Amino acid sequence: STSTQKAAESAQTKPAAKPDKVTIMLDWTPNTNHTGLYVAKDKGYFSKEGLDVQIVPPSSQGTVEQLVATGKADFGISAQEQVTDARVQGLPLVSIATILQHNTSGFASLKSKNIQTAKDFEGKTYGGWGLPSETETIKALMEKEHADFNKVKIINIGDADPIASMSKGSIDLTWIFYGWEGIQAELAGTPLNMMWIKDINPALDDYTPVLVTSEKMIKEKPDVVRRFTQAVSEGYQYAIKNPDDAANILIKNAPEEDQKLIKKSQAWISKQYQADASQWGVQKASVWHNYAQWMFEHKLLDKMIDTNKAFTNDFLPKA
Amino acid sequence: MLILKDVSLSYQDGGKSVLDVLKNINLEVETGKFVSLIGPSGCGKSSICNLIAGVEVPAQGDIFLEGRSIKGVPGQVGYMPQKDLLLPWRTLLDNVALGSDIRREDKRQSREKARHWLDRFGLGKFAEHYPHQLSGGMRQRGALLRTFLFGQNTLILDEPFGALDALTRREMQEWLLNVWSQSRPTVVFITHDIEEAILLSDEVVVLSHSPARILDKIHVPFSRPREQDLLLSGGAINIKKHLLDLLNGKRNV
Amino acid sequence: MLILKDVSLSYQDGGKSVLDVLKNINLEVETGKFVSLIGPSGCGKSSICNLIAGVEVPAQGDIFLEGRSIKGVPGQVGYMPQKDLLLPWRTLLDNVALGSDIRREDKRQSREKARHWLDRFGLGKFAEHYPHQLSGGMRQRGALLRTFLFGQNTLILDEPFGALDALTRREMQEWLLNVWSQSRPTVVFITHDIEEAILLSDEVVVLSHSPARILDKIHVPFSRPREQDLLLSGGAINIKKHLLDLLNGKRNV
Amino acid sequence: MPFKSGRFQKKWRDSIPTIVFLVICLALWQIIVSYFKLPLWLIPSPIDVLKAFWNTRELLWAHTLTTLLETTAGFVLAIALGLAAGVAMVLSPLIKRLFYPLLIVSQTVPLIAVAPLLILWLGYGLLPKIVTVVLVCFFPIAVSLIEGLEVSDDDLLNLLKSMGATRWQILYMIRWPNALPSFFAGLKIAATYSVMGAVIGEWLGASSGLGVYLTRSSHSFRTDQVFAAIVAITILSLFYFVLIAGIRRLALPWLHTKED
Amino acid sequence: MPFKSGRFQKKWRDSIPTIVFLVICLALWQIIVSYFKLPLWLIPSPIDVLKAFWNTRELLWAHTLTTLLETTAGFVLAIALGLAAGVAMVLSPLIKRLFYPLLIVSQTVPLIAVAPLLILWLGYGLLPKIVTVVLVCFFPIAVSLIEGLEVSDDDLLNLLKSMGATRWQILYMIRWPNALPSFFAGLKIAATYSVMGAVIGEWLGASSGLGVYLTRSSHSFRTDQVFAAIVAITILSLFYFVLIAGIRRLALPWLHTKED
Ligand SMILES: Nc1ncnc2c1ncn2[C@@H]1O[C@H](COP(=O)(O)OP(=O)(O)OP(=O)(O)O)[C@@H](O)[C@H]1O
Ligand SMILES: Nc1ncnc2c1ncn2[C@@H]1O[C@H](COP(=O)(O)OP(=O)(O)OP(=O)(O)O)[C@@H](O)[C@H]1O
Ligand SMILES: Cc1ncc(C[n+]2csc(CCO)c2C)c(N)n1
Ligand SMILES: [Mg+2]
Ligand SMILES: [Mg+2]
Repeated sequence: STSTQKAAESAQTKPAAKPDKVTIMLDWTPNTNHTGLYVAKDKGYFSKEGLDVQIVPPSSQGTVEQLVATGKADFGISAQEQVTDARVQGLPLVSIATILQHNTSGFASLKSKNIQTAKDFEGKTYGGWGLPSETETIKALMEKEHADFNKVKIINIGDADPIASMSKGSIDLTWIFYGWEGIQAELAGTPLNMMWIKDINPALDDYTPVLVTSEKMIKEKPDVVRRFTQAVSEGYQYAIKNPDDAANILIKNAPEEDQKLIKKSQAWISKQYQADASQWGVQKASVWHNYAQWMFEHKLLDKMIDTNKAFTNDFLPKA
Repeated sequence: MLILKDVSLSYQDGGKSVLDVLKNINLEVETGKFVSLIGPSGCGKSSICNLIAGVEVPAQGDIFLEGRSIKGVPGQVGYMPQKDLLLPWRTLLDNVALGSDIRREDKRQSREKARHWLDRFGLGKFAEHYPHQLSGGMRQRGALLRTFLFGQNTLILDEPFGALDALTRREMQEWLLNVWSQSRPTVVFITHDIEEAILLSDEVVVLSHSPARILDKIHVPFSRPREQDLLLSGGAINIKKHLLDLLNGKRNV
Repeated sequence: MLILKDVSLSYQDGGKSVLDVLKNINLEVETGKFVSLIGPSGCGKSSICNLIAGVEVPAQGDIFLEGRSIKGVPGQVGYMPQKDLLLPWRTLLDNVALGSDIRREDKRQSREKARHWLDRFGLGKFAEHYPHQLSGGMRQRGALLRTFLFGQNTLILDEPFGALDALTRREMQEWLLNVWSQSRPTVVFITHDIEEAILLSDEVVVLSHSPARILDKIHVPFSRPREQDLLLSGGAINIKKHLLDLLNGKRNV
Repeated sequence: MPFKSGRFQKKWRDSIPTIVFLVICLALWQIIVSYFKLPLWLIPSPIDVLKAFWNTRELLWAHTLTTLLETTAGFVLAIALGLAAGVAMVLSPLIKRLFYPLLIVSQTVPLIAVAPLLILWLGYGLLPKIVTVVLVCFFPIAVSLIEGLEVSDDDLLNLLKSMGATRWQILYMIRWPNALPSFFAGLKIAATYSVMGAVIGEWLGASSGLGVYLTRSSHSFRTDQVFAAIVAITILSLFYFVLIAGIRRLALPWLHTKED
Repeated sequence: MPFKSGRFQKKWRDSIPTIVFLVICLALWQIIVSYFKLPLWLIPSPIDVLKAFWNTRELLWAHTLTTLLETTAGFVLAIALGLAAGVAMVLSPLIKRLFYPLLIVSQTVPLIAVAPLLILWLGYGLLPKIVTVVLVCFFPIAVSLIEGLEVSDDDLLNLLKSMGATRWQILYMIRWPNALPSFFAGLKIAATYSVMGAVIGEWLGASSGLGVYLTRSSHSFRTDQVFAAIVAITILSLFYFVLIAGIRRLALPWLHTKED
């Protein structure tokens, strides 16, 4: 069982004199995007690496990027869009691993609305999260199909339940993570039309969410970053192999949440973590570059950034 | 006819014991008569006024006005409390016209009337002042005028002239006698000034120390209209002496 | 020696015109003397008290106590205002001991002293009552006791006996004469009762209608200790007549 | 006239220390930010904020108008409801017993918890924002009013009763003027919160308004714009606050003849 | 003793209509939800909420303890600060002129806007939650207190002045007791908001507390649990409210000898 396993593992490694305390701030409420982290904590992967990790959920989407940039949190979960935006504004953020190899998000709408292409967005109400990347993406998409962006009503829906908002008819479409909101819609028996981001344009198949830290961490405590990434990687690999068990660990750590949802979501998402990649977490320079380039071309970025500074694969375990 | 029948009143004394204030008070005031109440401080005079005004309810007994019980029924008599109680947010003029406002009478008319009377009371200049800008005697006159303009057939006046100097007091007494003789309301009048009681009343009721009982009721036989000189007459001096003795506890009844 | 020198006071009359209340008042009160002020209602007696007590500042002139200017300096004299002004959140006992609290004296001791005096004033039973549970006369006696226990060498008493019946009033007068003759404070005493003024004072100061001027200062020559009977003497009756005439405006000075 | 301008001058003179103090604070802030070269995204300097304010002035103005509309509507509604509730509860003890607990309970519900539900029920129009403003403002108004209406001088109440005044007359002749200071204290609290209420409402779901400007700026790491938004919100709130203070002066003349 | 139990019984009898009313409301809610078969995500029925409450009772209790701790610490701190600010401002007009405007301005800043800054400065321990509680509670307390301290009977103030009382003595002998009713009105408002403040603080970033329970439930679409959380928050707030009301009774004996 877990306890004997733990004992065995800690016997193997050197008795860490004093574990390094690190914190990681999530991007949202704990969900199956984060399973690996909880597995790593629960299974003792962190302590094996001599780390004492505190996982801090922000309860709502917020300000991870600033916190990581200032060093208030050592690590964080963010997304490529935000990291790109943040770096444009000068935040010294670096992505050290991608949790999902492909973008599992997309524009969702009720089947009954029959929204198939960006052209259909005209006259509709979009409920978003208040991110600049959303409006920009939608704008770019629609311009490509010669649709009039001004005919879309953009609304911030903040913390409201997007699926319920659509069922109620307050909004027509929204941007969801299929692994969470999409699965919920399945469970609720609400058939959705998904316009996957990655299908719209290969350049948009960006990494989301990603594991980030600050340039300062990398410079001053590369060892901690390495050990951390190591353990997280192990955690996600466990989750890939044992979706059911991993789901239970998440449930244990977020007992307030819907178990059925977590189970079903985990079963779906475990297959997506590594997907077609050689290794969990690796990021391709092209993905980073293409996305930024596309944004810049559509005048969504003020200036082009050196995307190679925005991410690194250096801390992933050597295969 | 105003009748207090076997009226008793007591207060919960800070939650501990019971404080008897009035015990079996029986009092009859004929309609149109002027009756003064005198008695030692704290004996329960103001309490009697509160009972008649209907803002307090006796523990026992009943109160009748013209045959109807007015126990606990406010609004039947004109009442001038011992504290002047002008409303701090109303000017003197508006305070004096309060009764008309309560009766929803025409504002302009009531203000005109109030202003007329304020002039007569020598307060015309102060009509637009708020109470905190007035002297003690001015406030008291304002309160009296308010009660008078409220215009009931029964008036309960609790020490209306306490804060007035001798001269103003005499003027006010004369004014009161004058308006009283014109419309003949029933008046229950509280005073500490025995001469005042004699000068104004048809009857003076003397109350004992707390719990108050009625020590004596003295008929004042002088004919009206009365002048201040009356107080120098032998009859008045006799009554005065009798009252003083009663208050001093020298005379038993 | 308490000296008011050329003191004037006026109020902004509701923002419109200026209301002159006092005009060039000159008054000297020798230390240890008992001086009464009388005058028509609203003439400015309370205003004079406020000035001496330091809670108001004269527009002109100055006020000296024992040679030092006390213009606008509160806390130099014991002051009993016309309204009783007991603190609603303090029991009678605590109200009476207010002065000791302000001077940060020992609580237990001051309460003992206050209780002793309340007993003497016939208020012992009401020590734990809040002001709204007391009669008008009781509150006034409480306020007087508070001023007295505050224990200053100069006392300003603004109508201290206005709400008392004849008997209690006489008792209080006797008490006042008694404590005064023991410690001989300087007293400025306001009253509407001319007899009271004659009985108690060394000097009676008569004020005119507003704006107040001093009409006359009358020396009261009777020896002390004085008894109530003194008022029946020819000298007293003369003084009384003189004062009445002054107030009635019949006599020019 | 000379009297009035005198008072005006006095007001000015009185506020000099405040202004000096504020200027010193701002200067200090500017110096610290410049000296330590703090990055813009962490904390902008006052000049950065001013620039952001100026650069986005048209946008900001458009958003401000939305918020102004929501706040005004909500505030007026909250006052009306607060008055109605206060008066009803003081006139009828039964109503008070039934609804006062509910009033309290309703306030303990955290806005951010019901906000998503509100949106779900009311949609994304103006309505939910006005409702949040009302929710935020109603309670301080109603509670202060009720407390004020209830603490009245017993003697005055008895006097009016003795004059046969109806409950309603006692209410508006005694309780109401007596409650005004407390009522205005409540209004001041409500005024300060009103704009915040609208911003929360917008943060829940909106397409325009200062809350939207705020979240968008925050999510694109434009801390200077975030501060500009905060400044705008503050100015707006102060506007309401000053308005209330002014009305208070007019509504309580008997206190002001004392204070002058 | 019989007197006390009599009052207790009276209290009970007085609250019967409230309880009946509440039960009717709940029943109506249940019936409407059942009758129209409203989906859980839109609005759960009271029974659903009760079930959610019961099923997660241990979890809820653990979270409640965290929130309780934060709220209590913050509330106590807010009272202390409110008192200090109120007293300082009444004693010194200069302090008032300098800080009162700032106090107002500080309140107009929407919490959700500064929240990120708060964490940035204070980390995500207990501290930022306590600070949000203080921010939410301090203002109503301070404003009510200041308003209460300032509106005092001029005659009483003059009396104490004439007795040579120091400013400080005038403060605690006259202004303070006179301000108590208003102060308690402020405390009541603060008490109702206190738990909400903690929940907002938790929403910024926390691993335990009712706010965490709330968002997790909301983000995993458990509307029944959202309502259970709201109920828990409400109960907690009412606890504070009742506490304050009780203390008020003890602190204002001169009003209660009147009311009884
Ligand atoms: N705050 C104020 N504002 C304006 N006028 C005032 C103010 N206080 C007093 N007055 C005016 O000053 C005059 C004198 O008042 P004061 O109280 O001194 O009279 P008084 O002699 O004590 O009268 P009384 O015997 O009736 O008590 C009055 O005309 C009064 O209206
Ligand atoms: N609310 C109350 N609670 C308790 N006791 C009270 C209350 N009101 C009055 N009393 C008591 O009732 C008694 C009578 O008071 P009342 O005011 O009737 O006296 P009074 O005859 O008018 O005296 P005065 O001449 O001094 O005005 C007093 O002993 C007083 O303490
Ligand atoms: C499970 C999960 N659900 C919703 C969000 C909120 N969110 C923030 S940005 C964005 C759009 C895609 O970038 C969405 C859906 C999240 N972070 N994780
Ligand atoms: Mg009386
Ligand atoms: Mg006077």
